[in-house]
Amino acid sequence: MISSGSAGLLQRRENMEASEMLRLYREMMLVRRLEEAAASLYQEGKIGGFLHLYIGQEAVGSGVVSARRPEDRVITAYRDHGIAIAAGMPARVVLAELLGKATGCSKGMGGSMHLADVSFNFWGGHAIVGAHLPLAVGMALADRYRERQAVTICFFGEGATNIGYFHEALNLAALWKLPVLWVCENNKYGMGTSVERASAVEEIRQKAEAYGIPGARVNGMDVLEVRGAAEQALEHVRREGPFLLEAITYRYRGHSMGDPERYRRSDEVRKWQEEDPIGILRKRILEEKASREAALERLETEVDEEIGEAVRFAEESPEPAPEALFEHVYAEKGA
Amino acid sequence: MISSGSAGLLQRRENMEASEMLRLYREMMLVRRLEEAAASLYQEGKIGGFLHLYIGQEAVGSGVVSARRPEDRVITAYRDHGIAIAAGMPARVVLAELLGKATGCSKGMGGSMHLADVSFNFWGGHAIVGAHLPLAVGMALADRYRERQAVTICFFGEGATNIGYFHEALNLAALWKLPVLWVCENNKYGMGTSVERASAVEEIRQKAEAYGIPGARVNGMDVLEVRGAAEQALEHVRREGPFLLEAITYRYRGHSMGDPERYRRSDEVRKWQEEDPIGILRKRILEEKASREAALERLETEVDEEIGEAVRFAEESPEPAPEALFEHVYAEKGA
Amino acid sequence: MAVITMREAISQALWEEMERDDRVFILGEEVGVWGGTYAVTKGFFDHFGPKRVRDTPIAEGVIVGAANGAAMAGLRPVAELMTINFAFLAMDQIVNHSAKLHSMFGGQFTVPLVIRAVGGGGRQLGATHSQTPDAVFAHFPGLKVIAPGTPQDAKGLLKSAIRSDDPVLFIEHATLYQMRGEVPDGEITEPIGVSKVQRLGRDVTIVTYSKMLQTSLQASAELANEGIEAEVVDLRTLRPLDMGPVVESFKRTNRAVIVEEGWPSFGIGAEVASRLYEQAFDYVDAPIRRVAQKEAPLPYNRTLEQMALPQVSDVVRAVKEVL
Amino acid sequence: MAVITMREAISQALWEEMERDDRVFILGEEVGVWGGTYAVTKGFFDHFGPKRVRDTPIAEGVIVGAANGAAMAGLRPVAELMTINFAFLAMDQIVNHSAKLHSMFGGQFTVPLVIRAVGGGGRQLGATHSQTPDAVFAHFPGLKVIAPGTPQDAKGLLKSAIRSDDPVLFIEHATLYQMRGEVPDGEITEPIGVSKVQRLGRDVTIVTYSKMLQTSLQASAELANEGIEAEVVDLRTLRPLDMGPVVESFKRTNRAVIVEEGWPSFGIGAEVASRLYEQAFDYVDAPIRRVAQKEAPLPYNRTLEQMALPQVSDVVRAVKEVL
Ligand SMILES: Cc1ncc(C[n+]2csc(CCOP(=O)(O)OP(=O)(O)O)c2C)c(N)n1
Ligand SMILES: Cc1ncc(C[n+]2csc(CCOP(=O)(O)OP(=O)(O)O)c2C)c(N)n1
Ligand SMILES: [Mg+2]
Ligand SMILES: [Mg+2]
Repeated sequence: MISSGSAGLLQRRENMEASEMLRLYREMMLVRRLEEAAASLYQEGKIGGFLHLYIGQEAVGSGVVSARRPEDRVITAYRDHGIAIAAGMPARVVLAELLGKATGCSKGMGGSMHLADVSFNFWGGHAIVGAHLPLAVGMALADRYRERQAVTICFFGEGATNIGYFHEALNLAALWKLPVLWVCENNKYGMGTSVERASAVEEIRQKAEAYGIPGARVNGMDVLEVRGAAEQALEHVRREGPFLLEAITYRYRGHSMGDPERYRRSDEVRKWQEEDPIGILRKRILEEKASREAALERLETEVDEEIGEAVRFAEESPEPAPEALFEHVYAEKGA
Repeated sequence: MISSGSAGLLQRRENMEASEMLRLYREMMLVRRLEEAAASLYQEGKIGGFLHLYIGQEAVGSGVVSARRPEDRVITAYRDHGIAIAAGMPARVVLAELLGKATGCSKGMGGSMHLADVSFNFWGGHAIVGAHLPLAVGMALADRYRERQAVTICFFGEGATNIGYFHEALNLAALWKLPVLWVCENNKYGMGTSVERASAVEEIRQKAEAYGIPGARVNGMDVLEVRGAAEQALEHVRREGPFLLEAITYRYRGHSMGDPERYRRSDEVRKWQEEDPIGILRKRILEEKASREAALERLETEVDEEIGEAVRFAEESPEPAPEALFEHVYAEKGA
Repeated sequence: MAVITMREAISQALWEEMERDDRVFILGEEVGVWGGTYAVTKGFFDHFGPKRVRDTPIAEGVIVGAANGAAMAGLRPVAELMTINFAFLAMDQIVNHSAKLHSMFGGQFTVPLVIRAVGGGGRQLGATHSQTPDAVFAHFPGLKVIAPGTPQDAKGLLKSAIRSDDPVLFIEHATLYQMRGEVPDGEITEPIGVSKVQRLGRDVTIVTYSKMLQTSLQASAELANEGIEAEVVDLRTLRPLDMGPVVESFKRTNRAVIVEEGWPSFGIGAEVASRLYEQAFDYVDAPIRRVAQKEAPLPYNRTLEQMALPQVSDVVRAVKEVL
Repeated sequence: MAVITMREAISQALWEEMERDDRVFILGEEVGVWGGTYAVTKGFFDHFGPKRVRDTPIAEGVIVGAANGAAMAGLRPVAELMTINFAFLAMDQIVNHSAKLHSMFGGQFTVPLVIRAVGGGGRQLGATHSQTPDAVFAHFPGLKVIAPGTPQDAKGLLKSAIRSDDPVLFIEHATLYQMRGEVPDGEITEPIGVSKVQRLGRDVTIVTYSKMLQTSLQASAELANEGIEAEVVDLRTLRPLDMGPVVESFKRTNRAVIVEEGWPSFGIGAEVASRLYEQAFDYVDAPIRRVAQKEAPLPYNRTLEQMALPQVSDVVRAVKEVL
């Protein structure tokens, strides 16, 4: 099993087929463009509420989720667009949800923070920090209860590791040896509070030791490293129980739209932009000759077209009917 | 400072004056007899609600609290009689509170689970598991805010270390380097659930590492060992910040009155009774010739008389007046 | 028809539903080896085993949270909260998750869990362990809240709650477990969201539920000796609230007293009274009275505690005031 | 008399009280470096420093819990909860501790803390971030609950709250921060637990508070065009609830509409209506109406969200119904 040491102990994944590298590239590019489109739709006032962009963190979601089996569940917090796409959701239903349309994955009831599509085994999109960690424990318990071999992959930010839920959920998962892969997206900040101003220990992995849960840190900007670590971590979870994977990453945009960003200097952001997960993968693909410049550009135009079509779909989709307000308050009618 | 190792690293305290040993012996004996008296008052129906006895754990409360300075605050959970006595509260006001009398420390409003006497810097007595840990953080913060040198000593059971409050409180105390001495009374069970059935790790000390808080384990049945460890731990807290002291102890009685005790075998209890903290100290006193058999017996009769008087006082004390119901709902009148 | 205690009724409902549907399992503090703090699940651990009767750490947030997750994944968890006072440690899971997950995601999945919580005062457990905050939970759409007052309703409603596809908070009263009552043999269920007349009378309508049903019935017996016949309507479910039988009765008696154990402000009585005035304004002959707990944290001292809790005599007095 | 925004008013109150009393300090998420999620504490960190303006981890339980402890120890913490929806994660500290510690220990110490929480819907934040559960907190004796609707009240009441020896939950409405209003220059305080007539009128009494005060005043203006003069009474404090001005007004108008943003069941309107009937039964000429949020978790979709929230037109309609 993976010793609970640092990234070094996880072998970087070297042997990936070209096709899979290209699929990941396309997916991450799709997420990037989706987020950019969302940002402008927000500026146009077509998206309301909070909008948390995944730009900069694409390698974590794509790297981890691409390692799962279809029966493995995925759940995350409100920064969920990239995970939704990685889980297989079409950009159009994501954008339709962002616009609050009836064609959105949550029928316009949930919005940006509450994407989910059970048919892709993606369980949301949850807006209360840390509150979905217990949900993940329950889902893993259900799978174990039914002797299903599925793993529940639960993403959360480093800021969420200071709330009581983290403690209660990791303790119970470890105590009951439940198949949960805990994935901490350590992007250094919880809103404007840097990890060292919120957490007594800066290595989130270290917190897992309090539950005897092994963990590892990986470079969350390198999708292949994340993918390799996730494959090994998932194996561990299937064999022995919970594992905590800490991915060091960075969000290039504000916490949500309208963040004054007083808490960080722009050159810090610039430094991290040199580590752009999409740039890194592009370079690797060309180095390893997995594809050629021209082919990648074709792929990029394809992505642009897909997003353009998705935006059109979302904009042209109908609003939910007024009755929708009461339609799902209860599952049982007459309640 | 105390390395976060196990008990071994804490020097057993050898050089205690005879008088202090005797004082501790008398105090622990007083707690024992107080609890026995409470048990029979409960049987007689004179005490209502929940009654959690401290019998078997006397060395922890007396060992730790005897090491504090007057300005150091003490706070604990509902199993609070022994801590209240160690904090200096007279047996009579404790028993009066148990009987719900106006002369009780909380005027009969709080009962067994809510003993407190601010004049002894004892802040309760709290019935929601884990909820007083954040209170301790706040008190330590207040002392630090006012540049007082005081430490807040917070007792809690091992069962309380699985609730979110433990995580949030220890993280914040460590992050802000607050003067809190965390004392875990590990008596192996939270109600009927043994530590290994509730906690992913059996050494509570280990949980402190997730916050970079040093800790130590001590034999909670040996008051001198506890006292020595507490002195060193308090020094550490004054100098550097929070410390977690885990005292391995055992409760001889049920969780509270009327516990069927299906969860443990009686020979387990008997085994621990051979480790009786009062017996151990008595033996030591006689070995070290700190006192003679006869003197100890005189002291024991004294204690019996004190408890007898305290019971009389409590029984003869008046009930609170009906107006007391509304007297302290708000501190500001007319509210 | 057997006469059994409330404890037995609740225990039977759990047992039968677990036998009937293997998706049903129990989790909570001391539900297993201990047999339940109030002995409701005594014998369950030995019969159903550790897989279906799960002792948890003291961690209400993850108890309800894991139950929510397991329900989303298709199981039917019955989470036990040792007392409803500890539900405040799981409040976010109950009101922000159990009550909202189904609608917030457009009905993609259901959250069929039952949260059993023991409530009520009168046992000198002090201010933090004696509350009756039922109205607080009933305030949230998406949740169903049940609080039975008889063994038959406890059994029938708990079975319905476990079979319901919606999240249900099932509130049991700590001082009713020993209460005996007739329960039909074999399979019984009671409908959620249906109030029930528990005593017929022509002079006044007493609206109540849970422990206060018993208090109200005793008061009615005393009043009967003086020739006053009270009709007692038991709400049984607080959300959805069924005013039908209440209004129907009130239209005959034109007078009502609402009896609840909790605090009056923003409580059950306020809602029932408001709806009565809204739905039967022309039938009101006298101001509707509320009997409730005194507005103070409940003290430990027995005399003060009893003084603060609604007594039979308070109900009798209130009824005479509306006549 | 200066015209300032609600945000400025609240900010001034905090600033002045911190200057006045060095026991007062602020703790919460993003209150410092960020300057407050709603920019209420902008500039505080630079002026008062990290000792008195404390950014915390995301951990509501210990935010309120530490504030309780610091208050017990003699400080006057102002804990900020980014939204009242997160208060459910601190519910046990608020209702089992803030509200009870003083009385449960026989009055040995006080718990003078203020919990500032931002509430309300209307910004498409979805079901878990848009609630108005004010009644839930007002249900608990021991706690004081304030929810101002004008800059002057916000400033005066927050200053009184900070000076109060009792625990206070101070609820701000997310959509009111930009609202402007006249505030007397210099030192002002407003009394806690005193309702206030915000508009005079002879035809009907509208009882409301917080954001709905503005909605009700707009409705009153529309009604005035049709010759209907509504008197608007602002509760300002939900516990203790001051019915004086409400009853006084109602005895003149004999008609009332209660307007609240939250859900009606077990809400503010139910309590106010019940007390009106209890205290002014002989003055009731028409059923008292409640205007409130639709009984459903608030959806993200803008149209549905606005449909669910009480609008000016709903108030106008309700008033016409009671006339
Ligand atoms: C219980 C709770 N408290 C506060 C918030 C407000 N909030 C939303 S996101 C966030 C920061 C979370 O940071 P992190 O967990 O690191 O995730 P990231 O945003 O960096 O992805 C906060 C404080 C919330 N949604 N829930
Ligand atoms: C939040 C909460 N959950 C449950 C309880 C019920 N309860 C009271 S004591 C206790 C066991 C606590 O065990 P531990 O912390 O080890 O303390 P000990 O009783 O052994 O001294 C439980 C579950 C409670 N009081 N508060
Ligand atoms: Mg982060
Ligand atoms: Mg214990």
